[in-house]
Amino acid sequence: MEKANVKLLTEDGRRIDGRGLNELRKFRVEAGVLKNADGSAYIELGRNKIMVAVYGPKEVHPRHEALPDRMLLRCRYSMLPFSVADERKSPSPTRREVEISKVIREALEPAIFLEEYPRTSTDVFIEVIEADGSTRVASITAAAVALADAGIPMKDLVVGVSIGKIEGRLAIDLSGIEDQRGEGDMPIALMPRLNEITLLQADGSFSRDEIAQALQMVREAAIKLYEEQRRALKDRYSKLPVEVEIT
Amino acid sequence: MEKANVKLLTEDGRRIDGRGLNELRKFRVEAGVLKNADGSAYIELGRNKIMVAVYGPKEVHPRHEALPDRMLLRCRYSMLPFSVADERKSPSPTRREVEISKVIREALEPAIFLEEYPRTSTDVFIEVIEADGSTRVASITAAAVALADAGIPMKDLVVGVSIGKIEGRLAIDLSGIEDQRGEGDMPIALMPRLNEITLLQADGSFSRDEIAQALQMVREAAIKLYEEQRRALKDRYSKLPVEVEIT
Amino acid sequence: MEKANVKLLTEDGRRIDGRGLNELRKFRVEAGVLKNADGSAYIELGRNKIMVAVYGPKEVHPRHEALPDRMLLRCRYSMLPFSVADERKSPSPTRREVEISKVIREALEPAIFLEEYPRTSTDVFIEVIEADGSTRVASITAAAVALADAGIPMKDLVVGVSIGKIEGRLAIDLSGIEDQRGEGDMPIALMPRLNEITLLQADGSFSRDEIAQALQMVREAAIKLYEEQRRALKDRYSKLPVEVEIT
Amino acid sequence: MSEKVYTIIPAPRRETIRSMIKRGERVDGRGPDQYRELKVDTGIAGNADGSAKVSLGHTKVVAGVKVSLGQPYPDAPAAGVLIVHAELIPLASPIFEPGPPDENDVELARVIDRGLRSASAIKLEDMSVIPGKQVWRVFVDIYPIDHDGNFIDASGLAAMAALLNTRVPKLSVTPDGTVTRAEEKVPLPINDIPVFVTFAKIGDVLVVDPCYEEELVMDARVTFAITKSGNVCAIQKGGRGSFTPEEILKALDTAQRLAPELCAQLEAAAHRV
Amino acid sequence: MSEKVYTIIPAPRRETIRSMIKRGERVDGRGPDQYRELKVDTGIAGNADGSAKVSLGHTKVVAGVKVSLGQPYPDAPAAGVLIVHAELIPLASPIFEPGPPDENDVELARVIDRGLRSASAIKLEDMSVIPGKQVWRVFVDIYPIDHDGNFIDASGLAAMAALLNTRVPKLSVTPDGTVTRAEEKVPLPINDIPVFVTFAKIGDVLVVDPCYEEELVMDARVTFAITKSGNVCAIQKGGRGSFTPEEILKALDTAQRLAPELCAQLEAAAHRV
Amino acid sequence: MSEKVYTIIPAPRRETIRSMIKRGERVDGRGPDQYRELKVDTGIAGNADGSAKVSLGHTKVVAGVKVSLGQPYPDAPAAGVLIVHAELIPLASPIFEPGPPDENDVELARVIDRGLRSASAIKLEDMSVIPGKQVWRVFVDIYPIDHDGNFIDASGLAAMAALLNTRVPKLSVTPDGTVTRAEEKVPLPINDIPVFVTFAKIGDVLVVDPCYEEELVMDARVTFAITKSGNVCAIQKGGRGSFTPEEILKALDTAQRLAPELCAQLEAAAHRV
Repeated sequence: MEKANVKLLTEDGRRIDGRGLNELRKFRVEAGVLKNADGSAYIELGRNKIMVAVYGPKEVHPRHEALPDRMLLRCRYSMLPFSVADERKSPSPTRREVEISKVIREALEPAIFLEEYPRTSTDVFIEVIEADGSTRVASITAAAVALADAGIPMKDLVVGVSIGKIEGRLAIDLSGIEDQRGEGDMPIALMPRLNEITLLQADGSFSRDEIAQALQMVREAAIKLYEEQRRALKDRYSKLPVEVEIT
Repeated sequence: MEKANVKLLTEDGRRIDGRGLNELRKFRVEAGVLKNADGSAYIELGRNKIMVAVYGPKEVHPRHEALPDRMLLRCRYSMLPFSVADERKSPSPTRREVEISKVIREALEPAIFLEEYPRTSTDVFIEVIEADGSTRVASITAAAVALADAGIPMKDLVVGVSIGKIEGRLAIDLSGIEDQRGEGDMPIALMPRLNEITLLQADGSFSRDEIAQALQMVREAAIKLYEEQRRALKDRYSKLPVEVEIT
Repeated sequence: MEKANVKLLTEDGRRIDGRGLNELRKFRVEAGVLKNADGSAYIELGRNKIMVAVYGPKEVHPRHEALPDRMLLRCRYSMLPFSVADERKSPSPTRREVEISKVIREALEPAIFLEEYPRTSTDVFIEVIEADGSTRVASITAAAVALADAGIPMKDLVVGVSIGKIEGRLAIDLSGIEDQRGEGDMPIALMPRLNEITLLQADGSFSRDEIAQALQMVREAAIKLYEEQRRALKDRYSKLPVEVEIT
Repeated sequence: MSEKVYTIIPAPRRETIRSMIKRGERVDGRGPDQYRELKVDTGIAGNADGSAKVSLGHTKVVAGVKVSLGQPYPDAPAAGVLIVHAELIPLASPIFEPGPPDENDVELARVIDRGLRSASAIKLEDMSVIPGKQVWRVFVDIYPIDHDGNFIDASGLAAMAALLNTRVPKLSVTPDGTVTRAEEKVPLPINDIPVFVTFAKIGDVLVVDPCYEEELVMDARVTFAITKSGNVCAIQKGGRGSFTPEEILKALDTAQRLAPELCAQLEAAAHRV
Repeated sequence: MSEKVYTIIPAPRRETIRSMIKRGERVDGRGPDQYRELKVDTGIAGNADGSAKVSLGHTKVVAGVKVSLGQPYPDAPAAGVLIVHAELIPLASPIFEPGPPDENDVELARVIDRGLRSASAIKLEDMSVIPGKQVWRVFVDIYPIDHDGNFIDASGLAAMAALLNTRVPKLSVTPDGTVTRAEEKVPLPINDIPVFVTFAKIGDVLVVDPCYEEELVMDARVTFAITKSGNVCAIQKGGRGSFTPEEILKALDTAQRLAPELCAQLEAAAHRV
Repeated sequence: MSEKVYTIIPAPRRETIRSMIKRGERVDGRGPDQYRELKVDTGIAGNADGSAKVSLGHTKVVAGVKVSLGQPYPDAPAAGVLIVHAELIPLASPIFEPGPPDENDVELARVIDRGLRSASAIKLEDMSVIPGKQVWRVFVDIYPIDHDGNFIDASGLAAMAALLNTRVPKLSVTPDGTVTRAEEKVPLPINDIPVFVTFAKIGDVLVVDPCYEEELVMDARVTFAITKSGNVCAIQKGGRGSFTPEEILKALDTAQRLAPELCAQLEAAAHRV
């Protein structure tokens, strides 16, 4: 992936795919798309396609992992071998997937009333079918819907949005190529009604002011995704079941 | 292993090792050949040499695997690293060995009164010392004897026989070279008295009529192996213990 | 590591580092150097630097490993990836480390009143920070101190000393280069007051007389290390806690 | 080495299903020889070189193909390489557990692999670039996303649909061995379109394309892979029960009768692209 | 995939600590924005090419660097390779279990790796020997030896100190590609010295550099890696709680204020060699 | 890292055996210094390049050798490679569990390896084909099939018997480095025939070649590998007990007395081929 002479931003502030700096890619969320799972959701964000299933709350297995005072949340983020742009990804979990599974779990936990179901567990399984940047935040957006679909009691939904730096400017919702060739990536998740940040990571180089600005920009984008989450959940209860088209 | 110009069948219907199409290789089965195992058997079929040990019925370990209504049968088929013709085989289980362990187990289960020993397990360990084609079916023939030797209650013995297609003709009991260079392989196991098929696999290309014919040919060969199984078990109880010579 | 023309012994019986055949390298032992561990010790022997932590006696986890009549001792010897002279060592346990963990455990067990704490376990963790030959015996010397520091009841301390053969002569406490290029290595551990051998390994070539002589030479060296062990334990109780300098 | 202990079905429900089957009825109203509706979507994963999603009733499987240049196997230096991988991920069912592939994953992948290979579904001998050095390596990855029985057939159909959907760059090789990829993409050299047809034996009755509840109560199963010509290119018996020779042959007759329609649907889906 | 269930702290002790924090007090007497004493020893492991031991109060971490010649990554053929590995070994704490790296080990290593990489702490592009063929590969291994909280900062500081302490043989390459190692050793091409500053959120209070007991009762944590210029080169939030945007920015202000002193101590330790 | 918890022997049986031993009696009627009957069959595995089955009473071990051409170790570019692998498979005893090699497997293989290597049983320096590029790699695989104690000796004897039984193709190398295999096969360059002699310490008594019940009640064990010249080429102490120096030397005397006969039997078996 040589950092070739691709300009990520035109002179009038348009990105490679024509978006403005503050603009999300096209997105779509569906809830209740799987029959077996207790809750499920599917998200498309640009070319990203991600499926999430939630099983729980249920008895913890193995039993000694049960927590006396709250639900045990487990999360597995994984990319299908053919979901990536380059060579086939090995099916065994990479270190990247292990870390992302952890931070997604910790991005979802603040929104769940974990103490309402002590000694139970809930599993969140995330499979990326097609990846084009910002998969972890898109996964969080879908996972929150799947949790709600499973009837897990929640304080708020969680919305994930990435923000990055391309050609020195902050830009919302990095695509794959922007992530690779840009100067920084900051995935953020927040509870939109409470305005609390539940995931925050960064690499690259950001000044204090850029971070302050990023937190603001992300909030605006999150509201749009939040509305789509709510629409998906509402539709879920009006027309059962949802047959998702992976298009 | 290039598919070189080796003729697997002479014009008068003789195979590379001189056998007719309907002819088994030389075989020998011995029961009760190991001291520690609850039941054991050794088989030679042509150059194949296979040792089987049975431990059980016994308490299930780990306990949560126990089944409330029947015995848990476990089976491990494995080839010693020096048992194969080419390069040393790695000692860790290959995908082939994992699958064969499963189909052997499922070939033995129909013959066992599993429900007579609920909450117990029986382990079948199969080690191939020398391999020359048709090891999975030879393993089944020996494993059935080892189970009987262990006193596991059985409806019938199980006999395994392979049938294949060489130069367009069906042939019983494929050798290693016939398996590699032939046009198809169909390992079959059956309960000889009940005439019920407990293992059936195939690759290659077979017409409906060939399959019908194969099922018939296999039955005849199975009877011969069945007689050897019974002889081995009878001898086992007349002269204790059997010291097996691996020749 | 070609066995080049390095003379390991000068004509007047001096070794590469100037020592005599019967001479230990400089050594230092400290007890109680870690805050979290129930007992701990640090040893420097020549360039070797080794840290040992002991946790126990405590409940066995997983519980089914508990022994009804005695304490379960567990031991893990491991070399940090940068502790070795050549290429970085992979962090996963090598077969060498697995074996050494076992023989160290069996070198310590004879000195412990295991039966005084049935159904408990004690863990000994050994990390080699810098290695220069004879790490397993130096580990034992430190581990015995760490066990005593943890208050585990012991019949005697255990002292480890290696002896080897360089240029046909027996030499105490092999350094890395002497181990690699010498003609034999014999790691020994003993309980110095009881004069009982608790670890004995060898490779190379030794006559009966050489072994008899080695057992004698080792005992003399062990007494010196034993005095250092006792000093370390005594200091431990006079000035708490010890801040170890890894120099 | 031990069987996966599947969810136990309550005894009364078990008996209900078994007596329905005995009367020739099935839980979802089908006849014994009736296959569920097959739905095939192709090109569903844009980073794959070929992909498909197959639905058999509620059973849903995605398969993706990645091709890359690499070394041939030493025993077939002038042939492409086909590698089939399947993983029964816990997203698809509460009975699947996370972790490395177990015997069920391995069996599934190997059965599909044998069916594709025996039928020469892809002409691997046409996928060598520089014999002994560089060949196309074709990875087929199969993942269920919702499990309502008969994963073998759904997986086999999804794998074949993804292969039919696959496009690879056209290559040119100069005499000195330099390989150039053209912009133009071409399909894989498809030789046959095997389809998989599975039967569950429940009591004395064989039913085709079992749903999940039928699998929970079945005694045994048998799968046939059938080529376009109607020949059998793979068989796999599974389960703790047995079959009479007559049952095998009867099931095979049904499989041969159903196969052409399944194959036609795969071809139709491929042409919809 | 599930969190490691850490030692449970007794409820009364938990409440004590949380109410102390609420009052602006800490278990070890520090103020909320007060970092523990940092102690850096370098060159502690003679077989390593660089090494350091860092103490933050009772927390102790050793890090070692090994460099070797090897192949570059295909996507960066003219750059050295940096590999960071960390392992929370059971020697350091009863809460660490033996076994292959779990999510905590992986997260720790990856956060340190991101901080070093984003800051270009080492100019990897200056560590290519024969582009596409041979480059320096730099392995940083991080091992705690005593755990009293805030492993991320201690690990990051130890890693950076070990890198500053590292010396590699000077190389010369002849036109035909023969590589010769000189006796002379030179430091790594250090470009920046990022330091890590972590905060625990306990109730509504943020405290810097949490000790172990504070970690047991904290709701969430956030780490900033800060370059010499004061920019942020990595952030990592952890834990089951959340932060308001204001909390994040307030913590960042503190981190930026503390960073220069930590960086200066690393540089001082490097010069003591 | 923890010992394998072997089958517990009932306390009364334990006491019986220990008091018998005290009186100089053994469960199978042998004297303390009496080795069980050794039986060696060679060439038992036709696909191996060398193989043997060894019986020591009811203890039975098979060993097989595979040789192949491959790369030397970097630190010994002009020497063949010897790799010893042993696996205590559950077929041989209810106390062995399936799974990856544990500490007992590893110790067994490494002790045999050290004995063979220290004695230069094979002249590895004569097994280089093209120095630095191609050497013979010799894999010795050891598998018990019935366990009645003293696996170390049986395994060592089986390994050595299999090596003595091994034949490799004669090679010729042209000046340009082409390697040709002749039809003719030749033995390995055998230099010495080390044998292994193990003692169990039970109370204050040492018994040679312990059977399984003796191993269950023993305090410690010690193994000597003895070369043809009577020198010791490997020692391994095991178990939770200790030895006095006098006990070690006394055992060694016995080992040296027994070794020539064991060695002679290996040679006789080799010549029977």
